[in-house]
Amino acid sequence: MIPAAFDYLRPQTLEEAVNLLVQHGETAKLLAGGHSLIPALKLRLAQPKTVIDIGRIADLSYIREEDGRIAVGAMTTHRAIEASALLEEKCPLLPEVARHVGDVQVRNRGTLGGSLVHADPAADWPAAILALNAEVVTVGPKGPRVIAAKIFFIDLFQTALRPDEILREIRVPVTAKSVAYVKTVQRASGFAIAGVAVVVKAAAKTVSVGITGVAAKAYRATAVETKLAGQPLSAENIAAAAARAANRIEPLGDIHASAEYRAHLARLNTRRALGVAASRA
Amino acid sequence: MKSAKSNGYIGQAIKRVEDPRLMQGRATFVDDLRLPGMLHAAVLRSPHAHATILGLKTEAAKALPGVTDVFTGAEINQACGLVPCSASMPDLKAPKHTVLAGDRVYFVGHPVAIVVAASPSIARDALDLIEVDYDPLPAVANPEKALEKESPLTHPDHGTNVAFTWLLANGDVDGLFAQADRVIKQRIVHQRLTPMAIEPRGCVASFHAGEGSLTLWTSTQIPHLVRTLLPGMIGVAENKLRIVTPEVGGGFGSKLNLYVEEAMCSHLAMRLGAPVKWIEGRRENAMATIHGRDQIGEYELAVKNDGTVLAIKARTIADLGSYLQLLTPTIPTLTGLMISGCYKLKAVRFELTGVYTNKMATDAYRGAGRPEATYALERLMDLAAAELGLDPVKMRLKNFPKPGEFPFHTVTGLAYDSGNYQRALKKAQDLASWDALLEQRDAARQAGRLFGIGLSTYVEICGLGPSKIMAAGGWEWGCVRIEISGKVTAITGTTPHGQGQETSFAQIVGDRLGVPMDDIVVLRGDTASAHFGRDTYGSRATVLGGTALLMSVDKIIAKAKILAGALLGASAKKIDFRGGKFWVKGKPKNALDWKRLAQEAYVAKNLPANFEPGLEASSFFEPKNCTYPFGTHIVAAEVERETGDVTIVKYVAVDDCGPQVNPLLVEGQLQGGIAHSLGQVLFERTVYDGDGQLLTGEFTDYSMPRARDIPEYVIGSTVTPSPSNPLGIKGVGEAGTIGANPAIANAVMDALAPLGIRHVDLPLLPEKLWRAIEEKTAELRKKKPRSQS
Amino acid sequence: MKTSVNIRVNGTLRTHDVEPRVLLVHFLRDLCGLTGTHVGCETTLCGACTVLLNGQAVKACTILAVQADGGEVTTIEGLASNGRLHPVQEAFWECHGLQCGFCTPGMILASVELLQHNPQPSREEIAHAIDGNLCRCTGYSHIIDAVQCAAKKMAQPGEAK
Amino acid sequence: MIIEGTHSIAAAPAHVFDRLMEPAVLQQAIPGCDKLEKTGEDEYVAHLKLGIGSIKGSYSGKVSLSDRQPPHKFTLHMEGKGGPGFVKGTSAIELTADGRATKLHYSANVQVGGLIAAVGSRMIEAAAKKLAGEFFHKFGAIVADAGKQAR
Repeated sequence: MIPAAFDYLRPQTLEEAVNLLVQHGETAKLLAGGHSLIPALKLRLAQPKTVIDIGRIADLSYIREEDGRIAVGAMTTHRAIEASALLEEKCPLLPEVARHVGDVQVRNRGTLGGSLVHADPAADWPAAILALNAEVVTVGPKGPRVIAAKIFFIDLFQTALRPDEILREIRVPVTAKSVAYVKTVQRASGFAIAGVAVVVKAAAKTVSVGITGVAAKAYRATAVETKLAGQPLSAENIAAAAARAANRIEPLGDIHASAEYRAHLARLNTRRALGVAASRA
Repeated sequence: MKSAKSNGYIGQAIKRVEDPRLMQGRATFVDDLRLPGMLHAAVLRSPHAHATILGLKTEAAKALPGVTDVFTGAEINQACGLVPCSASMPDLKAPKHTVLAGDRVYFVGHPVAIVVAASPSIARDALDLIEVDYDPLPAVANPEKALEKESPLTHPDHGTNVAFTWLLANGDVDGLFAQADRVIKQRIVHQRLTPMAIEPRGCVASFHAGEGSLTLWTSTQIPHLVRTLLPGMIGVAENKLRIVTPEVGGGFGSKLNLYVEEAMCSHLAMRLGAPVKWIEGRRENAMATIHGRDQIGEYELAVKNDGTVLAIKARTIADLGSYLQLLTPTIPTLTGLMISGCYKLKAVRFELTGVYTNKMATDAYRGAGRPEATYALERLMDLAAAELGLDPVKMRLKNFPKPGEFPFHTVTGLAYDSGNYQRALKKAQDLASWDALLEQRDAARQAGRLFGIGLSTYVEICGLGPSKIMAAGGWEWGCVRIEISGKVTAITGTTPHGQGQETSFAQIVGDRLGVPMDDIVVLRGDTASAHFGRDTYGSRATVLGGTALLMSVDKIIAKAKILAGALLGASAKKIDFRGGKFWVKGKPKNALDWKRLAQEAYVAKNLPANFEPGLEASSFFEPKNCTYPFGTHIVAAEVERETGDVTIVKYVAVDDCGPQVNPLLVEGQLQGGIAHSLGQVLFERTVYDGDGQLLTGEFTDYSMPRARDIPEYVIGSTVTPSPSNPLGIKGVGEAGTIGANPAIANAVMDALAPLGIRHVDLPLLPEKLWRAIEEKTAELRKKKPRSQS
Repeated sequence: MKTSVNIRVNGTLRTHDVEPRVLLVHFLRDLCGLTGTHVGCETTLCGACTVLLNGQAVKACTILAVQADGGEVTTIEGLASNGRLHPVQEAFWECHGLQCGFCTPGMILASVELLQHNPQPSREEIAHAIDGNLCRCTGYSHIIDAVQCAAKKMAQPGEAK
Repeated sequence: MIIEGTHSIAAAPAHVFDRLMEPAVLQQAIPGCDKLEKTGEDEYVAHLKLGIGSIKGSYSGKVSLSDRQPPHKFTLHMEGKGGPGFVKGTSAIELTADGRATKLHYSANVQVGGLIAAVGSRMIEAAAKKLAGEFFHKFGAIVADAGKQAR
């Protein structure tokens, strides 16, 4: 319950934060909302020498429309996303997923950027970020970088973010209402056993499917997407496609769900999410 | 809601007097105590399920600034003595339970060293500096494997993992099984559970060197038993020991124990000359506070084709964990005592084997042995009804004793003092709209849904208990004092920790004395004021503690009548008493109240001859029998075919706990108890892997009910007073837990019955149900390939 | 290396030098002496430490005191005003929404936040709002009753919102 | 817990087998290994700094080999302990020729204890696979690189 001692730095600007990160290297951890880091600190699973708190940096918490896309600041809380009228109108998948993250108290403090960078394989956001084909904007000593969601999640707790980079913004496209997130919750922790986020583009006759909780990292269910491309979203087509939701995936097994059950839930929740999203088209 | 101003308190849903302080953050839990010069302890625990300690280096920890000292088993075990266990089976093999491990650890969480430091954070930092060289040994976590010949031994010097055997046998079991038309067999598993009170344990010990007296504040259900037992460990005389339980944040049996940390902090407070505080973390709580249940039984029920049950047999293994806490071996014997339930069985044979494994000790957890009995029996009743093609309700009714048959002597040797099982069952059916519920099930099944109805008819053994059946006294004590001002102080030997007896006891006392509740204070949980007590567990506090207070009130009233008579010029026999006033029969206008009598009693100028000053009385209540609350729970549940998720559609509970002192509190106890069973049936379980590692060591992995899991309840009651105490009350703390378990499980199994699924072991996790459904659906598909649409 | 932290707690400015590792819950309990905020777990799951930070319900065990520097905190001790219980406290009392009382401060503050933005919550909405708070005594049913009762009280004219 | 995996390494089994016996190569390939010292025939002590995300810890432990049947198989034993807990495992490693490459199959019985078992059970399997994957990936690269240089 008591973290090991650490030094605390509170930069005022992103530039300053990047410099501190370069200076302290691997011995430092960035603190955003703290809802992934602080639990690890309390258990002493994480014992960084230095904690760099980016919570006071101006203008990292926002949701705004820019050039036909929605930009969400990395420090935007889950709660702000849940409550955003702009997102409800222009990218309703984000508020829908936000409602599944943790609990009210966690949503009030935890941030989108913090969650993505932590890359917990059972967190909710990666499913949505993948399904939306979002872009992740980082800043580092060499300046900004834009990373596509599909290459952002590398492995268990591992992202494409370099050690000296800070995630600054998440950009998502404007979508129709035909989106959905269906999650089977690990009831003790609130994380996903299988969470499936779906975006249906009715006009283009394509779907995109992001799945979290099932494997060591969140993934795009490309086999599902390919099968449905150009097809009408009939119940039969959806069922046939959803059956591929765990293809070529190595599902995790633990005391809460075996690998087999996880794969089943991936397929089932994919079918259900597609059905819900299609009904919203 | 009635106002607390009027008299006639018993039976009223009065809001609790405890609440204002608890709701405003003004209550004092152990962790809220701050004593001058207080030091903070932290305990280093084994990460191994079984290992030899080859070396222990504490120098670096001792050198950390702010660390007072670090102690290992070699430095403290001699001074602290062994942790007591109350059980006394003749063949019981008990390991020496020292406060810290010696040269061997035998469960994950086994305390290895204790640090004392100036602050909690320094104490925590110091733990990381202690080096322990463990040589891992083979461990056994499965009690059935522990009985196999080649199993690793939890205690090698015992030469076996068997801790004890126990047999309850009565009647011609073999003869009745031979006469049976059918024998219903089922293996019944009660998974291990972790009580998880939201407040972990904790204690503060302070030694007064001048007086040689020690005060221990501890989050316990049993300060009086701690005061009885602790002297044997730390060498402070009982009369130099004061145990205080401030607010206790939930117990459920897990705080019905004397734990090593209480002894160590007490010892160290003396040794170091400063108060020592220890507060348990959640992970420590999960691994080193007792667990509950963990029984596996092979059950057999002998029945006739008409539904008459004849006899029951069980061969049961109880996983005790690696050592014995206070009641560890006793708990599973309660399963045996209650295994005949509400039914007129003619014979029983309950064979119990207690087994050691490399896990935390089990002990009393809400219901403590009785939910195990009720669940096993009520599952068997449903299985029997299904096999015989009988209505489960009629089958139960057929085997109940009739209301006129009480006291009913069970085949297990108990005498149920009162009961009317038929009435509770009928009432529950009425509240559940039984016929409509059956129609709802038919309609759901026709639509292809998995919808089931389950019931349990249960009886508990509560109000524990007569001293003859208890290890250290089953009486209870209470004291009532009319103060000089006329205010009333009631002191109970029970130790409420959420049950609300500051309120219900004030109701009992206020009612009888005719004094407003606002003028009554109920003291509890401090051995300096509550001189005697046997504390709170086994749904006993209101039954026994309430009666002890009532007896004291009656003594005071009798005494006050003498005084009133003297003051009014009449004999005590001529004095009437009602509503807090005393008057000579026929002259109510000239009445004396408590205030006046108290002044006279203590100022003591006008006392009659041979009349002792004061208005105080204390009483020990020794019950002649336990109480036997009973009831019926009816549950409707639906299982989602594709996921195995269970939804509780309807929940009806009818409990007969006798007359209710405060129906609001009764309802709270029932709802809370049901939630524990809902957890056990649907998802709670303590998981150790095959090597004895605890995998449910935090709330991240131990699933407990949250608000979203709770159905809306329909709660009713019947009132069959117990003849065993003057109030007729029976206790309600465990009723929900005992009644709910089989009702929920039976409902889920009924939902799956059309698929041919007979039984699934608890907890009924979605994955298990999904697998069972998939398997049976595949079989059905094979049998009639065309019927599937 | 200690850092000076200023937090307005229940209307009073509290300034203490703390190690950066000190959690808000320990700042409140150990330095401010406000022990109504409880610690029930170490994994941000029980909610017993719930307080309002700048008006929002948060878990004080998962916030460093330095993060709350400059903020305003309401703890359970600050909820009643002028000796008058908050309507949520009143309702918990009337509906028997607490037994041991350990989870209660967090449960009440989570409910207060819910009612700030949803004055008439359904039972499902209440359950959702207290999903981050564990209670092992009550079985939640009376807590949900209490929040609905509080909503009614707060809808009456003249009640504190 | 049993963890299994198969990796392809671009070198012949005999070469792969030999390189797996070299402490310097092992140290390079083992994730986070900053020390690997030979203490006896087929016995080593190791020190590792392992990090998966923010969950980092230092481990010290022993590694030993047995059942050596070059170039087909051997058994690897390891045990390590550190702040977050301890790890103990035995892995059977089999090498088979696959054209000009080697197919390496491992099947490990891993026991994890302490804090990581208590709070990280959902991650352990994935983490172990990830670390094994990293090891064989790196090892494969080293072996292949050396092969290129030799040519």
